[in-house]
Amino acid sequence: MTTTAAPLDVTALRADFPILSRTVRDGKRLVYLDSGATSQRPTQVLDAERAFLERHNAAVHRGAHQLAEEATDEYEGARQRIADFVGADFGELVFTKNATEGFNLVAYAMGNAATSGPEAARFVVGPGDEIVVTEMEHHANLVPWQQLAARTGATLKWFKLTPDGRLDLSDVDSVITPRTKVVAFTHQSNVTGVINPVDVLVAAARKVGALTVLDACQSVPHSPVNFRKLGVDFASFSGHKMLGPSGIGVLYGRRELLEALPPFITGGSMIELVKMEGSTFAPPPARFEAGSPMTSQAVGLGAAVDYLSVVGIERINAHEHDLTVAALEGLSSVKGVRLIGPSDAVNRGGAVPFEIEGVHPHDAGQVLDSLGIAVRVGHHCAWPLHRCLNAQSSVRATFYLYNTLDEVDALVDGVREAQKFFGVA
Amino acid sequence: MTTTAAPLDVTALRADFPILSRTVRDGKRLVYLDSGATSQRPTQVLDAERAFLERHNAAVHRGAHQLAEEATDEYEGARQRIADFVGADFGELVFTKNATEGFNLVAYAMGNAATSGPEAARFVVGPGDEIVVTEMEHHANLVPWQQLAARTGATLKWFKLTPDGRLDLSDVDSVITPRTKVVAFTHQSNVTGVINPVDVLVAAARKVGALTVLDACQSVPHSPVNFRKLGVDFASFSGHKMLGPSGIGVLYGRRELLEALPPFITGGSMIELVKMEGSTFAPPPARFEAGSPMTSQAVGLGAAVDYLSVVGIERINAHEHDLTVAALEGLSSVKGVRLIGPSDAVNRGGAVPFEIEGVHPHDAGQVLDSLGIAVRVGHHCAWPLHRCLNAQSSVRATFYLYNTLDEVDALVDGVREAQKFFGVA
Amino acid sequence: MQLQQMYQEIILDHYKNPHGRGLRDPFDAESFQVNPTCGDEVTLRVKLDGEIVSDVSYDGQGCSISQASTSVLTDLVVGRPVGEAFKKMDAFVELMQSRGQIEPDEDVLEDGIAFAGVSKYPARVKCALLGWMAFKDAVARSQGAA
Amino acid sequence: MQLQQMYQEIILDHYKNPHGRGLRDPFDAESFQVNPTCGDEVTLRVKLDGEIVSDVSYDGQGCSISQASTSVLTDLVVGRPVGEAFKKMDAFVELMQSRGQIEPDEDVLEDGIAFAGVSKYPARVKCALLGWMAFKDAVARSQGAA
Ligand SMILES: Cc1ncc(COP(=O)(O)O)c(C=O)c1O
Ligand SMILES: Cc1ncc(COP(=O)(O)O)c(C=O)c1O
Repeated sequence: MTTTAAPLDVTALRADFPILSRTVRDGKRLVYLDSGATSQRPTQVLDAERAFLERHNAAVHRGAHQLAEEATDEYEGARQRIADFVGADFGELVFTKNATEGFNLVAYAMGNAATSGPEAARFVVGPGDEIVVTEMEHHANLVPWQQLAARTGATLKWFKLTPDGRLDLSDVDSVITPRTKVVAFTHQSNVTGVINPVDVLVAAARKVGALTVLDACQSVPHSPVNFRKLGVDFASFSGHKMLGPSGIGVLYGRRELLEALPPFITGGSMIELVKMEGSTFAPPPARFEAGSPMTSQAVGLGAAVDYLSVVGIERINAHEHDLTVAALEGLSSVKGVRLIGPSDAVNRGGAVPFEIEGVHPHDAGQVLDSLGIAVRVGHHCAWPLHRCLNAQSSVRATFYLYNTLDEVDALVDGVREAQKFFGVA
Repeated sequence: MTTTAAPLDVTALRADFPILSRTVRDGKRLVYLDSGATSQRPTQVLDAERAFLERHNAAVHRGAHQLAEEATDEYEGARQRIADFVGADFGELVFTKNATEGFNLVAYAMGNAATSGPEAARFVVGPGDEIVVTEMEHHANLVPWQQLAARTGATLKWFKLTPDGRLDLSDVDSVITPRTKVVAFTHQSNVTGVINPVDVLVAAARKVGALTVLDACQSVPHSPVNFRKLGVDFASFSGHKMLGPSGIGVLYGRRELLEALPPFITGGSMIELVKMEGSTFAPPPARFEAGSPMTSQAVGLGAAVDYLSVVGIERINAHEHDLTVAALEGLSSVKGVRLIGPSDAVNRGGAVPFEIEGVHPHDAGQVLDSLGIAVRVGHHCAWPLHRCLNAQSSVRATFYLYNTLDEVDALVDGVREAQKFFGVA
Repeated sequence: MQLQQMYQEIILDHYKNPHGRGLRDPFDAESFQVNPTCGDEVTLRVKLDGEIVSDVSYDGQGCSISQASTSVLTDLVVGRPVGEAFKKMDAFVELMQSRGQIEPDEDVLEDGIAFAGVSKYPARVKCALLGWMAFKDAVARSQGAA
Repeated sequence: MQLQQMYQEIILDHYKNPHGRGLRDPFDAESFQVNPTCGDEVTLRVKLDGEIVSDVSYDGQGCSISQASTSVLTDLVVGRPVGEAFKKMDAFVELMQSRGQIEPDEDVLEDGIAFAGVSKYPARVKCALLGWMAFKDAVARSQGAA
């Protein structure tokens, strides 16, 4: 990873992303401010996946022929590079289809603990036990826990938000208690960009022997993240948000935990012995990768991690910070715009949600779209957060390495345009 | 779908598959006889996915901007074409990461029925209920049912095999009884190519009100399949076995059943309303597609289905039949070769498993590999089947549209070579 | 700018001055509908007088398209027999799913024809149909209850 | 043909005439190991005499590589102290994971050096290690039981 402070050469970078040179809506240049939903892919990633498919494609871990060997090497080589990128060991990374599957994997495996062997006893949850989440969560790290609670009789509890959208940690010990079995929380909010104090929550969870599950979907793509240093037990993120392919996510689990965790999805490649009467299971990570895996997608994600490393994740982070500061400044200078969440860029990633008085977010998004500006409107899979912050929905701009200050200006101009169109300015 | 009886122009077809022109092991031409594990991809599929990523990539169903609209159209357009290909309605197809997830989806959703609303009551299984599978199943359609039984207290029962590897249906009514809740079985064995009489099993299941779950992994890629006509309740297959991308599978479910089935993986995009206290869920197929989906992979699978349709699935089937007949003939002419499963090509797809006396399958595979011939060795994720047929493991050749009679000859010659190398001929 | 094509004057007028807005008593049935992607919601009440839709009242939060289409809805269905109201609904749904390929019939849809441009934006079709789904559901409930 | 590189004469000899094959009594511990991909399996027994591995006996089904490497194993460990046997195991494991990049030490591995070529075929490494994993496990069990 490069740690040089030199700013990004965004113009050069943009040339790597074919889609950024297309136009939309009758020739408008595309201003893509929706990377928080999904990022675009550089040619390097597309080429890596294609080269794999044209040269090495085969079933991994299953064949004794040369293609199968090569495919396995590429697949596991990608796992190693991705593990290095997030401060994990090779065997601690499980490939999933998306981050959502990762959260479900942990939640369902915990549910399965009740009918598994004694080594799984630490994962059992039931009546009297508590599962802790936050009001800031993406539905992906909320609904699976609601469902686990509903299935097992455990109780769901949550941290509330302060009025500016940060976690209210004023009374940690009343939320995380000796009854707590899991604390699931996001590293960085996909709506407000708020970065949570992982250390505080990990310490509180450890004190009571609860597991921690980190939603790293918005942190890993945008900042240097080291799971081992963070000390979390599990973490989940998605390839498509970090220049990689869709259809692949990553679950991190501390080795010792993955080794004791019962399986979730079962089938081929995750077994040790199969008889009609019953089966035994392979060690991790194989135990959690049933069926034919996302082979070329892993290779693509490996290439994405290489790309991010060459560009330098700190530099990307610094660049996004500049864009965020500019966006906050630009938008707050527009009368009638209400920023949702913190109004500053302290402990905050590159996501800026807002409302325009008198213009519904969907309508604002439509005006921006007509100008070529792609933002997201709605509740961004974080409905409770919106309720807390008194917004039915919001317009959200998110930034990545390929965005420019010009594009931030275009956004701010677009907002004024929307106000004009709807006669509120 | 073309129904012309004209044979395939395999030479022309092969030019569409870049990997087939590569060499392996010091310049040997690649003879790829492992399509049963995973197929290769034609340029048309690779191009479709790449074009999508370079032009239309965005989060589907979530954005109001032009890219998001286009991406959604491409994604849902692919669903429609795939649905047409297998005789299903648009809303009856759920995208999964692979076929394995599809079986798990049904099994887990049935497990969730106990804690869901009254409309899910028909899916509840518990002590006294029976789940029926077969000894022929791939682990993907076996282990999830073992696990469901273990979690719920239901009993697992199974159809046995005849000595030549067909389902022993001599006493259907003692296996499928009024206690049966599900009958899960494969359309076509991935080991022996045996095609099962779906009608017999569907009729028996219907008689007792049991659900049917079809493993269509090996039938959909190789023969015309119409789920509606087959009358099964659920069916699952994988993209990577039918010229499509890895990382995508398809679960078919009859509309009425999908509408009543509780969710499996939960998170974003599958919800209706989310509050901290609880959530409600979207109608199918969205209910079963939590998180960011396999967008470009769906597009790729759509292109694969187009490719298969243009070539003509009946013609592909006929071509594979010819290869199978030739392989059975060729291999049985070699002294010391034991064919596993049926020795004829009646009701059988293009999979030919065998053993060589005195040469372990792994060693045989290695000799074939050194000649450029890629086969699979082992139990092919069907361990119980191998036990039934008195084989610890086997060598398996599988065929697809791009294979030739020359390649079958190469296989037979390779087998003789292996015998020579190990001094058993 | 393409935008005017979508946001016809008629739509903006209904949005700014919605007809029949506000929840009223008496009513036979009420339906709550939500658009899960954007969180827009509508609560809509129906009062039937035999076969005649005698009142539709509603409240909710939503974009110009969803608000305006619900306003147009009240114009189209109030005072009409349920059967006729449903025919209008079918025509409106068909128009919205047409991707701009249908020439709407002003005799049937009146101000509803202004939504032809919206049908070119698939992400907004759900907005335009939100109130109608609530209407359909409320009528079904009131008839089920009857 | 590359094949000879992998299937050295020594390997084929051990395959055809395995040393120490067959399960014998007495023994301190037994381990059953299976290769989940191909179904190969080995049952291996260990008898310890204080620190000395006094007997290793085994049975199983497997390919030439797994059978030969288990045969070589008995030559390498029987009569030796556990510590030395484990050093040999470590050297063998290292060799197998080397992808042909290590020059094996004949003083340590004796006939085991013939497996250098196998290490270039990652799919076969598990075969070569099957018996060794059983040995490691059986020793651990016998010591755990002691
Ligand atoms: C008959 C059969 N069922 C199920 C599967 C599992 O498919 P996948 O690994 O793509 O989930 C396969 C292939 O591996 C198969 O051949
Ligand atoms: C914070 C956060 N968590 C979870 C998710 C879910 O990720 P995916 O949809 O890739 O499973 C997302 C993105 O949608 C996200 O931004």
